[in-house]
Amino acid sequence: MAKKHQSPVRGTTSDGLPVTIREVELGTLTQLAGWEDFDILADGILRKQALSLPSDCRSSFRRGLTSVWRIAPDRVLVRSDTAMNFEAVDEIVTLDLSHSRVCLRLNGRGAASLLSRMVALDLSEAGFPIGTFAQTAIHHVSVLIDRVGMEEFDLCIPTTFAVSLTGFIAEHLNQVA
Amino acid sequence: MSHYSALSILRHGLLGNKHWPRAWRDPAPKPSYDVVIVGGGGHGLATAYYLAKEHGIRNVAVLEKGWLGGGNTGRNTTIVRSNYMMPGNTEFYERSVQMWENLSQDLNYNVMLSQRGYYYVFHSPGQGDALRRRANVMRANGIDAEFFDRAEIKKRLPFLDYSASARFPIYGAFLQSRAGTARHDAVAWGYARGADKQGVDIIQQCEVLGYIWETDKIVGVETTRGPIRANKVALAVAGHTSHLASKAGLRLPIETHLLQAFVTEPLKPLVDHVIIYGGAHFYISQSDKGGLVLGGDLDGFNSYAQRGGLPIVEHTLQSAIALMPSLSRLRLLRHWAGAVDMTMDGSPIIGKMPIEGLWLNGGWNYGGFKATPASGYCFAWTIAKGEPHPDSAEFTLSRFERGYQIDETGAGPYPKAQ
Amino acid sequence: MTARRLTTGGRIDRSLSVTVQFDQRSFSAHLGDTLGSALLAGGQQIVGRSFKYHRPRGLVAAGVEETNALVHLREGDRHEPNAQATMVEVFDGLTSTPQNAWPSLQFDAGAVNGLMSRFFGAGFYYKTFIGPFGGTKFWMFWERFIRKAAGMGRGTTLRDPDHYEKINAFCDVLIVGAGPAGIAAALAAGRRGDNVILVEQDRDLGGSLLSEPAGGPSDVWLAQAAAELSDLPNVRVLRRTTAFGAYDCEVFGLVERVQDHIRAPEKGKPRQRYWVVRTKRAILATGAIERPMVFADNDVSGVMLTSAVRTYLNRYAVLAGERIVVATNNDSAYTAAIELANSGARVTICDLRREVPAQLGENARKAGIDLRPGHAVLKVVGGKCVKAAYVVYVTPEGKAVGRSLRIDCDLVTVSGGWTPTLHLWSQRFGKPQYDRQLDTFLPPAERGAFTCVGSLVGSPSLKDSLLQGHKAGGGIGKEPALLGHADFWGRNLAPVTVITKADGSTPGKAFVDFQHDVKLADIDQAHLEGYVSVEHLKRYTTSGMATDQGKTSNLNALARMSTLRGMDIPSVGTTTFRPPYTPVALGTLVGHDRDRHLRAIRLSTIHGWHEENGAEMIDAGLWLRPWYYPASGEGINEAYIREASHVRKHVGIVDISTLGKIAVQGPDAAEFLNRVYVNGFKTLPTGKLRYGIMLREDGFVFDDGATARLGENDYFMSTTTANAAKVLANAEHLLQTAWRDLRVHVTSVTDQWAAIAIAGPKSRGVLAALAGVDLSNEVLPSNHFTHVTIAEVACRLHRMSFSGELAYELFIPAKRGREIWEALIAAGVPYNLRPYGLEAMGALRIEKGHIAGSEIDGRTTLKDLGLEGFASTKKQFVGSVLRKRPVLEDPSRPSLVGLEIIGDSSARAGSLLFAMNAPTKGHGEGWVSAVTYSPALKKNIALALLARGPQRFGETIQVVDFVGNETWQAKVVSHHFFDPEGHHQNG
Amino acid sequence: MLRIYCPVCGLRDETEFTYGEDATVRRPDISETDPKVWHEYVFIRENPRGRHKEYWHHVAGCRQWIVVERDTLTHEMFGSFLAREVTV
Repeated sequence: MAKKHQSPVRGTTSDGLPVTIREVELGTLTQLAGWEDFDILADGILRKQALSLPSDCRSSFRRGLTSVWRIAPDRVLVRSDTAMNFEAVDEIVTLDLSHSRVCLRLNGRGAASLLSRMVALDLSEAGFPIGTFAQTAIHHVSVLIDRVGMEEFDLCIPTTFAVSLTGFIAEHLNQVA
Repeated sequence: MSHYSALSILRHGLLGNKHWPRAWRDPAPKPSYDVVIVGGGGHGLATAYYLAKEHGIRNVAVLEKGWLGGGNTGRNTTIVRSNYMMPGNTEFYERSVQMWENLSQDLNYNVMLSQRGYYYVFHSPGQGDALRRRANVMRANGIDAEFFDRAEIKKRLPFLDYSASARFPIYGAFLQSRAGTARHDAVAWGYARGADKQGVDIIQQCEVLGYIWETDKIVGVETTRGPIRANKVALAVAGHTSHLASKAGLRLPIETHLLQAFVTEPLKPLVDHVIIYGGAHFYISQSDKGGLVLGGDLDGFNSYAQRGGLPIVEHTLQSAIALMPSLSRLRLLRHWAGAVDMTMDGSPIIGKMPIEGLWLNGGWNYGGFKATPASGYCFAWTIAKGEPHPDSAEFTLSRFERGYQIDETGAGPYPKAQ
Repeated sequence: MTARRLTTGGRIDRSLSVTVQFDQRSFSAHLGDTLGSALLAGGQQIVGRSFKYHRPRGLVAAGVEETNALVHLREGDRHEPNAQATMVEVFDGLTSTPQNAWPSLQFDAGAVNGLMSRFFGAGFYYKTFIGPFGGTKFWMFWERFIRKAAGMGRGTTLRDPDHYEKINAFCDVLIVGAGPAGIAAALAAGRRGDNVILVEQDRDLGGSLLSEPAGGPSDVWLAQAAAELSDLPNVRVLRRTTAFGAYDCEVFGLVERVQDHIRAPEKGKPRQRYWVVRTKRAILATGAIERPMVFADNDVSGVMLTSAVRTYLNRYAVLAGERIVVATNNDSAYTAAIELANSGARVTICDLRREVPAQLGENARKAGIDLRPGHAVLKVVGGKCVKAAYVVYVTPEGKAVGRSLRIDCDLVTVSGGWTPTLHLWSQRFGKPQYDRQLDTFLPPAERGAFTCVGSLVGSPSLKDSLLQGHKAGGGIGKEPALLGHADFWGRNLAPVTVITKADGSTPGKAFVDFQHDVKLADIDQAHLEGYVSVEHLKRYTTSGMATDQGKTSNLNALARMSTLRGMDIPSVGTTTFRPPYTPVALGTLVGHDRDRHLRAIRLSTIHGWHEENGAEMIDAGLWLRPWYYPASGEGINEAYIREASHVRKHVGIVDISTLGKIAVQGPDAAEFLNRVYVNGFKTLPTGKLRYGIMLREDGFVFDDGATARLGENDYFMSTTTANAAKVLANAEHLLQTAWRDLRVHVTSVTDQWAAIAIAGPKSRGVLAALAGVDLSNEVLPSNHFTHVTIAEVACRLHRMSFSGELAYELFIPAKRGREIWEALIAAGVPYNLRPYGLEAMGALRIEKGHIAGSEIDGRTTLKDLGLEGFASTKKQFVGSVLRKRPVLEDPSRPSLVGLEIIGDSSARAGSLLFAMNAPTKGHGEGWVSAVTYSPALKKNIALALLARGPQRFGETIQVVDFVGNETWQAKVVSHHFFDPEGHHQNG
Repeated sequence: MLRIYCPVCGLRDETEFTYGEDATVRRPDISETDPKVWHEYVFIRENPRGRHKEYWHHVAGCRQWIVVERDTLTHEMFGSFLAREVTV
């Protein structure tokens, strides 16, 4: 496994706001993809897990430790703490991506401010309320950003970029030991 | 017109500089010419100059919609080199450098060619191998090229980043010492003066609006200053090639893209050479005025806007600091963009078009400036003799149908990647 | 010039004194001062030397338009050339030195150029140094001296110790300039609830109001406004911040000078911050800059802009002179003149206009000013500073009438009208409109998402500016009310700034562009020679190309040219403004994207092991990969030869996690694969994999890799490391545009799977032992895969060989990659298993004759690479038609062969090939793509592309590395050097 | 910098996208065998100065190819659609 920042990185942004960065367990990550009847079929599969298909590609559906992100019109990602056995259905393909992303959690009063140094998204309360997610780029690497709290963001980062990107994000903090 | 020399400077200086003759006339367009060249940039003016000088064709007009050299001639980063390895390119660009070397004397106008050398710094053994192949082709064609390892390049260019924190470590470098920079405006003005002296009419503020046809043959152009007839109409309109070709119903393997350039505040001599950073598309040199001239990648989408965006500004400056960390506190004075006609293989098109009466010189990608003398020379030859000059013979429009893509980068038919 | 600090007044903090250094002199200053005001207060006459003639120069301005006072600021690794003294806030311990002067500022040897100035006219270099003989030696000899003399400041070769950061911001309204109009706009927009960013380049809000006498009514308004703005949570005020560029889609670049006003940045603070602001609309309230007047010797120290002298007086409490001649052509100089008189100076106003507004005249006379209507300054007297001015009665065109009169003075202030700061507008929209009355270019009040207010659009009064701002901001709340002077800028202007003798000449050098030493005579000469378009004028004379980019010179140059051409200014044109508005440090725009963070680094999940076990790493695109694992004392050559031999003899493992991996899923996946690969994929059964080749649309080879069929509608494609992203994007493009009827999803799984190749005769043994399964040929033949469990991790094992040995590729859920690697290392001990790196992998593939990136260089075809046999003739695929173009079918094209180098040394990749007795010139008959020592063959071998290659087996050819000055002879052989029958890999 | 509207993700910076090509150029049917048709498709471009329909790939976002109409002279944007939903 790539070298992790074993202990969380703590620090402040240049405007003095505290942020903590820590890697948290991603759990399992499954992609469901389909074609013409994707909405109906995927929703059906998700409902059997007491989940549902979000109608748009910007709001995350959350239930307990499970999140559903519609990442494209015909694809969803399901993140959950335990493996889910999605029903096999014609015209829906599933793909395990649990190892392809690492989850980085940013929290603290400066979390949005820190992110705004790297992400070209309006992260204000109005522009990016809790329960919103976005697929965007940090340092030219694709990441999925989920706002889980006013001062808390989960970043799904490609596994092979995790070390470098964590370092890059931490570089933007005035770190405290 | 007077001959330029130290003596003439002295004489005119003593007379209070009140008697300098015009560098070129400002004639009204005649109703017809043997050849009308559309585009008063370096290539168009050079073509006119060589038509007159080499082929005795003097009844020529150069039509410029704005001011001479106002396109890419006056916007580029002024690099002159001949490090090309594809057959068809190698000989052509070397002809160009050889012409550059005597251009000031030929034109009696100092184009300030400074053969400061062109270093291409590479960052992996594989990149080194590819450059070595290029350098070997150059040498086998009588063009100077040298190769240095990291230790030697560190001696020669000690201010580059050799530290452990460099993201892409330097493995070595390639040098063409005869390469360098020239003064871009001087090229347009020198050719204009030279062409004018031989009777060529240089007509500014004259935009071509369309063509005069006789059945399916082009016999002149409609302009903002009236119709002008010509036996041959030759386009040399970098940045507008598709636009003017389309008025003749001709579609080309060209996309027009933005290329930005940058200059810092002037500094005392700091960078003596042209240096290319192999870690990204980036190059740097220092002008005689002292500004560091930086260039980078295309903005990456079709555009005629002649102004670039921040992503490439950031990208270019990142490369600058990666190559030379000490540039960090120096200041960017100005950044601007040119519209470059990118072809599907990165190489130009020179020749007679499938429409009778129409000739075209275009698709220079980002390499037009260095090509100016040879381009003018070969285009003039082609127009005068009706057949391509051997050194530009491969730059045909039909080569894509035949499968002869002159692809120096191997990027394929994707203009933004060339 | 005998400037002095007044005992009262100003907006400086007299309780905080600091010492600053310039030219080895100490100056005392107060917080609130700039280096410029400190130098002025300290009586420093000469602050810089000009670019070309090295003329001694003093301060001209008090802001960004300063063109003379450029200094070296700070020392050592924080050294910074070309700093504008007028923009540098003082701090204790500030050090600055003069630049472009040798041996000293007071006596500069370069000034000898000035004596020869008549010979250094416009276009000097174009006409000289051409040389008596061909070539460039003559010019380059002189060029060295020219470069040394030019260039202003000195750069450093030291690494910048400070850091910079970027911030992305979003707002409803971006307001540039916090003068009265900008503040009014911000108040109104803020009250409306808009998300507002207000940007001010100065330390303080106020703009022109900061040049009003301290304690006046505007201070009260300003204080109230500032308080209200800071109370509005939706308004962000950025001070010390310059909006340097306006880009497409309402994106602006700003630079905030966070810590430049102190000696060194505090820990954790960036020196400067780069803001990228995306706004819905923009209000530009950027004000205007005063225009100088042009007359003989107008560059002597002590000729200053009137507005600057007023700023120095009221903001910094520095009276710039005792005996002052104010030269003007409009109303705006009067308030300054009166304030100067009231501060104790003896003032003469030379107003070019014969009719002066009565009230202004009366006010001036009341203040004891000697008002001379119809007069102008013809010439200034003085060497290093102004001693007197010759004033003269002039025609309305600015030509002297009668005899001039000498007035002794120590300061001449000029006021030639105003030039709106329309840079941002022009960057975005191009050419502005000319306003005849104000004799200047103005942007329209509205265009697209831009609103321009205040002096920028020539607002006639302070009251109007405030109202324009208020309205632009949304008109919410009380209208701002503040009365200004009756002589607000630009009023009653006589559009003449050039003062000459009756014959049109000047009795001395009259400068248009101070920094670049462009004189009226240069413009006249450019005109004479036909460089009359505004861009030619600029480029031929270099007017407007100095560090101030023509902020004070452009219009005067233009005015002169328009006079010479007998045309009006708009017909002559205006130059285009380009970003940045003021120069920006490169480091600022780079932020943290530097050094090892220049680009993200991509690491295999096994990377930690490689590092801990001494691997030398190598860059491969963004990836870092193990290059070789040196044993002690080994160099790369010993290491790779040892590693490669070891694989052939025993077993080795190599980390191939970087391979591109793509899940191809859906009912039409087979059809899709069949279209993108040249070979057939429809018949591939589940459980098998197949090597495939892709072409580009133009028929050249694009990529290769193996694809496994995991299930009915489920495929696993691998690509080369280099092309992974391109292959995926291309697949998505085809599926989403041209082949929308195909039900296929492609998803990158490169990061999902770590991958390890296990190669060598003992590979089967290691794996069978570790996975506890039978891997015999019968159970797992070549090009098949199976699922195995290792250390409780479900992995997939492909039987596939790149090395030509019996070999497997193990795909492991990425986060378990290192664990499995270590399990292999442990299980491999009895088998003498060793890791190997990229270099050995390269040696093995060359021995086997497998192609890689050096052969797939974007210019090679299937035939060139000996892969024609793969192309299906039964179907169409991407590139299938264009690959048949005549040149690509030419039988004489270079194609892939092997070379056995004769002798002991290795050839070099990139060498060229020539027939034995052929002259070694031209493009040769081919080239060497890859070389290695072959441990298996005990020979130096190479892969090469050689014209008609396969017909020439057995021929000896020359291999020439011109730049390495070496030639080899080599025998042409098949590129399948090692085990061409495949006994090893199929065994 | 361009700001491009992605129908899936919203208005984003140009840097999240990669540029494709002229979206009015239609890929010939896979069964097409006339080299002239393929030559047109691969090499020949209208390259207009003015309105241009073009492909962009939201590569750092939803990975959808979209068709954007944009003025190549002014960079003004006129709307965007998912490529798969567009009949060009």
